[in-house]
Amino acid sequence: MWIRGYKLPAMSSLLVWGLLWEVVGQLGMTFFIPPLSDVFVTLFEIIGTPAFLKALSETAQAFCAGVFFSVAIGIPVGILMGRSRLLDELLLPWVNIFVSAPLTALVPVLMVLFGFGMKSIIITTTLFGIWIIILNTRAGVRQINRSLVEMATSFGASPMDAFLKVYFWAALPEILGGVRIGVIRAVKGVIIGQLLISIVGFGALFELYASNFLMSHFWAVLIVLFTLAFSISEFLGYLEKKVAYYAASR
Amino acid sequence: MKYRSLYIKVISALLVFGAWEIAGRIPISYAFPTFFESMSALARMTFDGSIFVAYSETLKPLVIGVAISTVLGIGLGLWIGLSERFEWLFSPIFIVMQAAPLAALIPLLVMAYGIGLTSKVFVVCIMAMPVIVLSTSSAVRNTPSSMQQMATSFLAKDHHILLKIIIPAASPVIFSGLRLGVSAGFIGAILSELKITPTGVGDIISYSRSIADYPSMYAAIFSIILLAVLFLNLLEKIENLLFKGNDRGYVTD
Amino acid sequence: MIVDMSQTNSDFAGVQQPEQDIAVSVRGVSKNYGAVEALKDMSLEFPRGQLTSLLGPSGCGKTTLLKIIGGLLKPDSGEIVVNGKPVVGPGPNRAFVFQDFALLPWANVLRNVAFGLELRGVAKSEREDKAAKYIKDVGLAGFEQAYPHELSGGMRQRVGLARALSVDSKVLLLDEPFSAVDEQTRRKFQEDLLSLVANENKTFIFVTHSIEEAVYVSDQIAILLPRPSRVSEIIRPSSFRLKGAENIRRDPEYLDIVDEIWASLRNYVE
Amino acid sequence: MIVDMSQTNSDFAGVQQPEQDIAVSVRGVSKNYGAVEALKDMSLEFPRGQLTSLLGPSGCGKTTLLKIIGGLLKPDSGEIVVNGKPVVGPGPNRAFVFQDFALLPWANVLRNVAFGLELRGVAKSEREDKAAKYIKDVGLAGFEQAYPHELSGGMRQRVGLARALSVDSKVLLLDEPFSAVDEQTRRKFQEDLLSLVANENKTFIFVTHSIEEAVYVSDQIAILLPRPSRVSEIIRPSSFRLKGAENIRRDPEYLDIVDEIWASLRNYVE
Amino acid sequence: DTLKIALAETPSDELAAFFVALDRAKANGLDYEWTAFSDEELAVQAILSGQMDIGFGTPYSAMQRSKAPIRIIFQLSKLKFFPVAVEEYTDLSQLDGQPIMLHSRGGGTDSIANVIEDRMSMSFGDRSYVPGSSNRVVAMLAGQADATILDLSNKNKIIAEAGDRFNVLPMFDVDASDEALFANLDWIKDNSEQVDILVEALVSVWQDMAEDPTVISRETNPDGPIGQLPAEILAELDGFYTEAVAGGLYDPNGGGRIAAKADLDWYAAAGQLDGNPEEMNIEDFWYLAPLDAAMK
Ligand SMILES: Nc1ncnc2c1ncn2[C@@H]1O[C@H](COP(=O)(O)OP(=O)(O)OP(=O)(O)O)[C@@H](O)[C@H]1O
Ligand SMILES: Nc1ncnc2c1ncn2[C@@H]1O[C@H](COP(=O)(O)OP(=O)(O)OP(=O)(O)O)[C@@H](O)[C@H]1O
Ligand SMILES: [Mg+2]
Ligand SMILES: [Mg+2]
Repeated sequence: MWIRGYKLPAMSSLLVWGLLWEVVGQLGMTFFIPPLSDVFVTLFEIIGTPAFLKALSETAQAFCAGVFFSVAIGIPVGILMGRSRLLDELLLPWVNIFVSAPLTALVPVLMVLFGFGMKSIIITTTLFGIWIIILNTRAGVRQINRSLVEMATSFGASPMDAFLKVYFWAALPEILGGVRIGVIRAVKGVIIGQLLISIVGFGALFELYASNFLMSHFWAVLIVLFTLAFSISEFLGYLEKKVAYYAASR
Repeated sequence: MKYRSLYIKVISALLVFGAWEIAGRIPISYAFPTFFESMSALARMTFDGSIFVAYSETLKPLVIGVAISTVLGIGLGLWIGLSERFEWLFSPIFIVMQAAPLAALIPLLVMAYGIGLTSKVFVVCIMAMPVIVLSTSSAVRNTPSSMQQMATSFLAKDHHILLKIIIPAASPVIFSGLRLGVSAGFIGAILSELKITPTGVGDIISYSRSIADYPSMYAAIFSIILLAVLFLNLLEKIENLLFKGNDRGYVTD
Repeated sequence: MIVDMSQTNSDFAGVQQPEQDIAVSVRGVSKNYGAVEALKDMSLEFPRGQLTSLLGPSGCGKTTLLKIIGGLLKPDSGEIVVNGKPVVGPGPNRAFVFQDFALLPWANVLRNVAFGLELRGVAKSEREDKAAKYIKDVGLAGFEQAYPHELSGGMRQRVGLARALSVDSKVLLLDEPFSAVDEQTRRKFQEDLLSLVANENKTFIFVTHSIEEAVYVSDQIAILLPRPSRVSEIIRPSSFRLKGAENIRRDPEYLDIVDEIWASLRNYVE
Repeated sequence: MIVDMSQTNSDFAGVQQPEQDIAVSVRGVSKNYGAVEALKDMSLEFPRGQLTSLLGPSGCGKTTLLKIIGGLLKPDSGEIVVNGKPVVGPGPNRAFVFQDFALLPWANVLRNVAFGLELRGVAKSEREDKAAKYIKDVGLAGFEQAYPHELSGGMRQRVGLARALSVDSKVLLLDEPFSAVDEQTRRKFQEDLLSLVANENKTFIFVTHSIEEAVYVSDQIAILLPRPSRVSEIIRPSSFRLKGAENIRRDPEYLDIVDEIWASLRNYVE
Repeated sequence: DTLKIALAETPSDELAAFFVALDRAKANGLDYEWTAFSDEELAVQAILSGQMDIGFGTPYSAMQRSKAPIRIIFQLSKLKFFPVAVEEYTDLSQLDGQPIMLHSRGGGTDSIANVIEDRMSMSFGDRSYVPGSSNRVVAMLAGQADATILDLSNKNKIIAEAGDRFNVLPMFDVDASDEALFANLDWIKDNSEQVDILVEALVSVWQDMAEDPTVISRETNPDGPIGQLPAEILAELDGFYTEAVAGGLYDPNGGGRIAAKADLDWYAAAGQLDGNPEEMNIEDFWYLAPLDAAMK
């Protein structure tokens, strides 16, 4: 967005929304929405407390691991599915099943299999992030210009080379789009995992604050989460812009 | 090999269901019924009709919500993808919606929209729409420029470029977002039945869970997944029908 | 045979015949891509109902010029006048054949060919009839339902050609339209172009790398200098058509003029 | 000048000289795409250290044949033998120039040209030196850092050419490699090819639509029938090179052979 | 071995007494860790699958239906629920035929509603289900419903938030359990030492609390999960426990046979147990040895 020749940073529109929030809060329409300024005051109060720091580290750990697995598994699987009919036929039904399975219902099974610790939470986070990465990567790979693949093969590309040097790059705009959405979903996933499996981390804080009607505490934690989601999304958006130069000329 | 893909599906289904049956028999947990127990519970619910009654309840918010999310989501996604100004203003909303832990926000929804259909439709929309919007907008930006140029030279109006170039070119990614959106909508419908008011299939799940009737609980979950998978296959058929030439097959063929 | 030669671009304004009806005129157009100067103060006129070829080294800016005339690119300076009106964008009076074909991968041949008509709001049955006719004309009958990725290079090129012909514009901008088709088909297309020029008073702006082709089909040939491109010469080899395609290959006049162009083109290369 | 003509494909086996060293031989190859029969029982031999052109109507299956020789497509029946070994896939002994260029849009010219070497595991500095040399050879010096979408059609084609030359394979498969470059550049490239044939004993399989080009550069020309493709004639116009590119245009022998090919090509078209 | 405890909710004021007991048990050599689950069913499943040792809740239907030998060992709190309605209703009988909002079908509030209907010979109108007490509070505050049944702390919240708009309706006493500690019988027998220490600590705290409710806030470990709660919540601990003890929420004797009998009656009436409560054997649901030992 440009105003009089100045480029406004992407997140600056948040100021507009924040202002709207403040107004709604000040009007006192509902106790559920305290003024944004109160929320920030609370945020600064709780941000240094051991409970908050512990929740932050638990959440960040699970989130990072979950995102790592969704990306590290999702992209190769998506590429393989877009490339090979056999694998696609084998995996797509299961992808569809996992995509559509209500995770809340899957959680008991997960817990049975993996216990209640970090492992199950990480898996839940991964389950939230991975599908859009797989699906988008698959869609990207299926659109690849066939000549590029033939070219690489004709110059003796090994499967690994083809993977790293052609498929990945040719589908990169779609992959990044998928990773961006996947990572944002993983933010939600980690919280839901924490709420459903064992109540730890930010999930525990949400539960506690919501059930005790500590609304400005509640929103303060939510703001921390949104900030997390935003910065990651903006970073990936920046990467997406970096590949835009060829995305439209493939 | 006309039936190859069918064989593959059947075989992989057999494998997984077999594993389920075995896991249920060990048992890995008292709360984990076997495949046959679950299927007989499903059969029972089918024959006494209770599953149909439940679905008639569940499908209402689902269908309405998914329809709204699809239309509105693709529309907004296109707009965000095309207009930098609009993106600046509105993409944060969808990022927030996508990242917000819905379960924590349900009280807010109950507050605003009550415990009836509206809230549930809302939950479905919140779950389904952001993926659709974000996928659509990122796909739109990658439309091949040479085709846009071609259309311009043949006097395409803006809406032509949108309908005849951008949407078909973006359709594979839009559809993958749509799939995820629709399945998120399914999850949303169930979640709203678990968290707002238990009706329909969500009620079967939470009730059988509270009376420890795990086979019925798994049967209900199984039926949702089945329905969602059927629906996703339908969606894929629609995609192939609408944009046939986009399917260039697999590289390995 | 008339051969006009205007040695430089600045002389050029002087030699134009005012009584001639000019369909398209390019006036002092410049275009830079970042640091790359593609066109520099180029001026050129395209008489109505004639076929003008652009001959020039690869990368000299022919496609750029065509796109500017087509209204797809904005020049950095200068203007394009078509039928007396300055160009501000694409218009129904110009149709384009793209060097890279620009086919819709998701549409079959029939829909691709009919696409120009579709955008003009022609009814489905009418445009498909018309498209089917042009598909037959370019020799693709039987491939109506095929998708671009199932066609050979030359067949794709012909789809792009059929699409441009089907919209029936008065000015056609053809960017190396025959580069991927065989000689026999190319010869047929050349005859088709010439009959469109003769019978329907269409104006063609034609990019080619084949000197022989340019000499055979053109009313005038503009020879372009390498980047930054200006017009170096205008040649008017107007009488070969009458001799028939069969005979000119051994015609000394024809060979002379090919040599002449060849000599003037090679001048600056290296 | 020697002109061998074997009227049919079945005769063909008889005319091959057994003492000749065959680099690539195509034996009874057929290929269908669904209902489209592209190649039907095609047999053809490519002598080592010679340049063989494939001439045939657009869509007859030339690209398909090249891809089968390159190991990129599997024939439905028949086999390809390169240096005595049957082909099962791509190999370092063959390099390909693609009709649609097949450049990596995310890589600049330097990386695109060096890509073949990169895949063969050549160290970065070495392959970039080599690539830079070939970029200069094809006249793209100064565009090393440009991306494909910033190049003109002909420049892209030259990138693809440089990439294939840089890997230094013994057999080169060139699919209409000069279709988008100007005559002057094309002439230079033809000379380069000929010197590679003469000095480095490379084998070229060359698809072109220009009869003149085929006659000028080829040791043998295979004329293909339209779909389903078979070899209709083999012509060996071997002595024009000696006369020099400048003079042959008016050479009656040259003109005769062009006419002859022309006549036999047009026979079956329509 | 570390004792693994499955809580059915995140630590809050209601669990303060339990954590005080845990601290006392720890002083006696009990090694424990806890995990909070979002609801009772998950905690039950965790015990059923053997991943947790001791759970929170009243898993009567799971005990009856599943093949696992699950037994209750201690009653933590009684079913103390409060019918709350908009101010125009002052008595339960006025709710005859009126819609009511409950937690879930077959859940605790649902059974309370059943029993109310029974004893008052009335019947509620439409039952709508909104899981989560706090969600029901929100729905009441937003005017989405006229009547509901809440637990003590949420009843306090709604009255604090809008006492002028709502009434707490008087209701009869119930001895049945709301929260109890349960475990797999095999596990209990294998780990009787740990179980004894825990039950003993619970009994001592429950008895001390009956005498002086402020013992909870005094003994709360400031670095423990309760001590880390926001000051707003800690400030209300004394008030909460004083009212709870006065209201008979906690049985200083840990429930035992009386509670077990009451539970069977109650949950059979509420539809969670099949069959006639008179014919049921307490030993199939409770394991009383540790409590008996602690009460000596
Ligand atoms: N989008 C672009 N960005 C940067 N440079 C460009 C772009 N398009 C073209 N150019 C440069 O402009 C010059 C002219 O390009 P143009 O495509 O007009 O050449 P041309 O005459 O059509 O060549 P050819 O015969 O090879 O098709 C080239 O040097 C090219 O590198
Ligand atoms: N992937 C494909 N799917 C279906 N049909 C195909 C495919 N590729 C090629 N064909 C068909 O095979 C025939 C031969 O194609 P090929 O590309 O080999 O022709 P070509 O001789 O190279 O033509 P050109 O000179 O136009 O490049 C054509 O009729 C084409 O329609
Ligand atoms: Mg060009
Ligand atoms: Mg070809």
